[in-house]
Amino acid sequence: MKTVECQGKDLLGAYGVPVPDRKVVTSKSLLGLCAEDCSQFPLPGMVKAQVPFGGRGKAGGITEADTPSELLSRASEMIGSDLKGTEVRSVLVEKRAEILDEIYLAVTFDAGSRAPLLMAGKEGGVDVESSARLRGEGFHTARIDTALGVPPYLKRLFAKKLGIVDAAAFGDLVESVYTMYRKKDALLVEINPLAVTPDGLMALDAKVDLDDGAEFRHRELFERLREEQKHLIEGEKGEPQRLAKEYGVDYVPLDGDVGVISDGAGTGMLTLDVITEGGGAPADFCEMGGEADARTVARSMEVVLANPDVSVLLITLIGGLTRMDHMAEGIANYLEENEVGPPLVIRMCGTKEVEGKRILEGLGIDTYDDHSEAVGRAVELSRGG
Amino acid sequence: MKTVECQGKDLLGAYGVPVPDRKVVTSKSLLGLCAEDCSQFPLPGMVKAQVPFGGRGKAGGITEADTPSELLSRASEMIGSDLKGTEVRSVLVEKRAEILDEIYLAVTFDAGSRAPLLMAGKEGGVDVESSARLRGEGFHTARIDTALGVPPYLKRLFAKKLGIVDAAAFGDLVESVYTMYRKKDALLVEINPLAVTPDGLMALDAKVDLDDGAEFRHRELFERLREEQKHLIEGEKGEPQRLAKEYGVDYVPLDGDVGVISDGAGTGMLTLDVITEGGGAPADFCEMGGEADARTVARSMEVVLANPDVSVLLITLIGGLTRMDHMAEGIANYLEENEVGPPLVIRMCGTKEVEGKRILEGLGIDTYDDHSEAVGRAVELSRGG
Amino acid sequence: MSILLSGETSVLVQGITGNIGSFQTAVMQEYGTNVVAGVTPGKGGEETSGIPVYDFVSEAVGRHEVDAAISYVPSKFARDAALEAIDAGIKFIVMTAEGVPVRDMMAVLNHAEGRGATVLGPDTPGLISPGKSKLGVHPDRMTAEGDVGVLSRSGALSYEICKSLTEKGIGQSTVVGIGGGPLWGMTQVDVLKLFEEDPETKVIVLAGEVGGSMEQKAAEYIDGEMTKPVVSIVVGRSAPAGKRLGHAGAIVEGNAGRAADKIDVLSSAGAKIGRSPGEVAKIVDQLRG
Amino acid sequence: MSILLSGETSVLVQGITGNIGSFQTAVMQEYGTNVVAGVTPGKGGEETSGIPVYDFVSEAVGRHEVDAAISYVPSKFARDAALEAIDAGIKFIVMTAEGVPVRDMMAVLNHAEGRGATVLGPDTPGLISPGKSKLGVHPDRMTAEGDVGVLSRSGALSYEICKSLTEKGIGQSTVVGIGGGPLWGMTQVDVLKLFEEDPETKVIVLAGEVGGSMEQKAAEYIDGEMTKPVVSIVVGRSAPAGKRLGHAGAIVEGNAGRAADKIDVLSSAGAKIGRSPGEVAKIVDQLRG
Repeated sequence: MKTVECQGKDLLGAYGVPVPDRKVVTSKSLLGLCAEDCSQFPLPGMVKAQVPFGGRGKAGGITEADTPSELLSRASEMIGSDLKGTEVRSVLVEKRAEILDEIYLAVTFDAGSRAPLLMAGKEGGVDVESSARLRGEGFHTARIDTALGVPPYLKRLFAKKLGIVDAAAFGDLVESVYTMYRKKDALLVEINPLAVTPDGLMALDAKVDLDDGAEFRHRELFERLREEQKHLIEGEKGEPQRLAKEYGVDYVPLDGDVGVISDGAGTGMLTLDVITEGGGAPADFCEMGGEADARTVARSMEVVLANPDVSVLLITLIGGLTRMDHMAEGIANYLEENEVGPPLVIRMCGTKEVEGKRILEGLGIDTYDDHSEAVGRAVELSRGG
Repeated sequence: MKTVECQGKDLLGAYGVPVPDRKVVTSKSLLGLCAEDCSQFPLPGMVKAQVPFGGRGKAGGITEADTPSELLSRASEMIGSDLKGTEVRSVLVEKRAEILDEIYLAVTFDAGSRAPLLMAGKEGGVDVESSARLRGEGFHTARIDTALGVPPYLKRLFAKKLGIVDAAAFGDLVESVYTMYRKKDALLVEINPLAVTPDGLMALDAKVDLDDGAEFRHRELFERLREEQKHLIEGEKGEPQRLAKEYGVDYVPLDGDVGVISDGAGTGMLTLDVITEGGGAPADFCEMGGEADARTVARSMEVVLANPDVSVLLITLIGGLTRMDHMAEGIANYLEENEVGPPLVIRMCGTKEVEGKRILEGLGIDTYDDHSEAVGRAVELSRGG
Repeated sequence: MSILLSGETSVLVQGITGNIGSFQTAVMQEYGTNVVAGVTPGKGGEETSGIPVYDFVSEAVGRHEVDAAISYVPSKFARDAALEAIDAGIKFIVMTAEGVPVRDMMAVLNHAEGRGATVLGPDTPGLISPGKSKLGVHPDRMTAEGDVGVLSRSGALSYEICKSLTEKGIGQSTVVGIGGGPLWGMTQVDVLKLFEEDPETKVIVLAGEVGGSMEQKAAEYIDGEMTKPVVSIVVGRSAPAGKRLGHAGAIVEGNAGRAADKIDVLSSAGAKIGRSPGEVAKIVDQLRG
Repeated sequence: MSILLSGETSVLVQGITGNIGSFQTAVMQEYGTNVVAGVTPGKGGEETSGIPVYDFVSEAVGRHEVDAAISYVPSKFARDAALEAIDAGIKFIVMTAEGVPVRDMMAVLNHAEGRGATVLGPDTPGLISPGKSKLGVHPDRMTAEGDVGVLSRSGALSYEICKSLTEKGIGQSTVVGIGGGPLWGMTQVDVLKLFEEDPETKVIVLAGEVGGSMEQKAAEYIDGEMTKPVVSIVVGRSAPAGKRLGHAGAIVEGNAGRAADKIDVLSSAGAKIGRSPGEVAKIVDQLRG
């Protein structure tokens, strides 16, 4: 789960990382209300759009305000505006820091060494966007032995390499970040920039990605963050996304018109590739996973077909864990209770395929055995063929 | 640092281990005062002498009391009594538990595998005295990977092997014990017996040994425990012990009359062995360690000579880290300021021995070069030779 | 021959009494897998498909010789099941659970390394040595015994490839799914090495995906060490950046993990590239002459 | 030849600017030890006895070839110093600090094992290969070059033994102090193995102590694997039960760790037993004919 800046700062702050005084406002009316007592806002301050993606600074999502009136006008302007295609729903107002130096600091995991990875660079700020690109001079990484944590010498060494004078404060901060990373099952904790200010180190941005797999250990936190995000970033969602969320279906909307459902991630990607390279345009990526049952198929169909752009629905199934009899039942159940406009193309093979095909044949539905043929037919139908 | 039962129970209780309701009394007058409001004591209860060694049950250090009057008489009798040569200074009064089953549980470290070791046995109670003897049927051990902690399956497995029905409660208890072991830098946490009662599991005894080397991480705790022990277990100490504690000198009193100071643990033990096997009797083991300086020697002499039984003082030095010039200075300093009754036998060789011997020669003190000769001379002197 | 799994490999199933565990155990048995024992806490003493069930792995290995364990347990119990199997001395562990926390997998993989155990997965369909044995969920009907080694992150994609190969009359030595990531026990390089050393594997099919840099490392190995021909497909070529497609490891972040780059390095390393399972099968067919 | 340490071994000193570190470095240098660099945080750029001082081990190994590191740091910093040296790739680490927390030593020893590093200590006097080099605090005057391998938990006790040997004209190949416990990096068995393999070591002296069961394991090794004669002394024969004599590891608990038992098993394993360094030297003399 990717958090928004203000959520990341709350998390970091709770673990002792210095973060600026700040206040979040989620609507113009609330902004006006708060502004009546302008002492509620830390001024002079930064006004920052809370959006779930990077690069907002260059897109105009960050501005400054010295006075309450400036704040009111800048923040009002920002709320509701469009930033890279997304409506800004909330802004963070935070105390402006005097920046002497900007550093990049992150903890993530390294698939190669199966260990947490501490990363830091002398160059922080807006030009350092993706951790994957950080590979140059002045950038430092260290694998962390989880049985040991971050050894004191490593904190001192990083401080020296980064030119940080107060090595003790930096060490404490690294300890806080690492502790949060571990305790909260984060996949990434990124502070960029970590500012050196006359008052010490301060996290001016915060990007935290929590491991969805570990939600069972952090139920309350996940619920709270999700609840907050409803107000912070979510506009009116499309019906398919809303349904997908409700049903827990893995659904990624795309721009085309070929609705896609698959029972594997790899074959889902393959299907997108073959559609695209065959001249079609997928409307979504929807993968049911190996543990899908009849209900999963029915719900996935409901999700994908809620997108009005879908001109043909392509279901590609190749059962390993999934059982074709269950899949067929799910399709049958959905069709029994719903009128389906777009034509259906179904590819079915694998575990219990004989039973599955029999069920669909009973409904008069033919299935394809070959993946390319099925995809080809779907693309053809999407072009009105 | 070895804690007393009531201290161990406080520590375990703080980490969530169920321990009986209890109250400690350190003097007869305090006992009388408390007994005026007998609701302060959990009755019917056990009355247990708080002494810094095991085997007290068999020696009469544990008794029962059903009524306030019984409690008063039993506890009064116990306070001030002699238990295996030690004066009982305090008693623990605790709620008597209905014991359905007794189990042995401990966490310590295993030198062989360099890992914490979880140990548990079906036979708890007074017959299981030393963990080193626990090797039979029905006794189970498991090394713990410190990067992982105690895996859930292992808690369930131990519960099954021990015949504990409520595996979840046992798992929580193991987690608490292991957590305390790690967080407090314990060398041993032993619960014997861990009782199965109608109200669940309960630690009826607690033996906790904290790592003296880790005191720098637990300053407050060590100070508190030491302060408590002054009231709980310490009688009037002999002057040598008192001084040794004050100076931080490693001093173990023994029964003989040959005072011994050495600059190494191994040579100290060797000296005791050679004295004993040569027909003498050492008065102490006093080892200064490799980092000893002039002050250390002077203080060690003060400690050892504070024992009135000492008839001869044998100082065996073989310098590696210790410098003989520093040692000689220390001896000279002490002799300058003190009258020394017993004769002195000094063995000196090693780092800076020429300088050291020169200093002592200046005081008219000859030194031995050979260890056996020096020891032989000291034994001779102790026999009036 | 085959890699990792032969007809003799004796198998323990963790979570054997669950819905998926019991179904897949029956399917494996039917295929010929030598399943000797199962474990479900609290169900010790029962039987499933004639297989004795134990409360603990250590109890099972006390009674049976066990070469490999496969777990069908919910992701929140996957760490504990793996640790239990490793601690019981089992040297090959297959983890099928999806969405196992990364922190848990780091713990499992480090522990396994210290104990000399090999982990396949998590989020893996397992593996099949056609005609001999299967350990996991590969649908056997699409496979045939032969000399092509197949290796994929994704289960279903490897089924597609096997289907295409088999329909062309080309059998497989072993088909290995390493799982969806983002952390892997066995990596592509680990499996490539085994295929390279296996005298009966003649050609290898490597199915890669967007995300991470595993294919880059595989390309290095192919370039530097491999003597056998490799045919590769990389899916997610049309994946939009920043969106996770099904697998935790399948995400293009910034410029990292793009399919095009992976195809480039694999191709430069000498691998032949196919765009669909059909194309892959055609290339394999040509390579085998 | 010698074990672990020769004249060529290049050494880094951690805590080189401290009182003990600077003194012992000078003594080591004088003896001929090839000290190439030192580390003290915050003192990088200085020099001590002509040896360059660095802030970090990684900086030192970037400039110098380093075979071994010895640390003279307070016990509370011993863990970090060791981890830093191990992480910098140094393969032989000598820890002199006394009273290092057991938890810290477990961390260091496990980390060292994972990185293929050998740790001697803690609470060790180090080792000396007479006439070649010394790494630690052994007073050189008591040693002489020769063919007897000496191995002791205690520093001072090994000095006593060397003194007796040298006075009898018997030299030593290497003298190793493994430290006072209760946790050891190199154990008696580890060092015995090296002496067994060293062609120039003819006789081995093993000095044991009360406490623990290390001598029992040494006896097993001597019995099963060793071809060279071993002479042993075990001190603490008159140690009262339950009292810790100087070393953290030197304590008789219940019936465990008694000197008499250790002497029995060593004797049964074929080791000759002496009761004093003088007796040990006499036996060694007889064995060498």
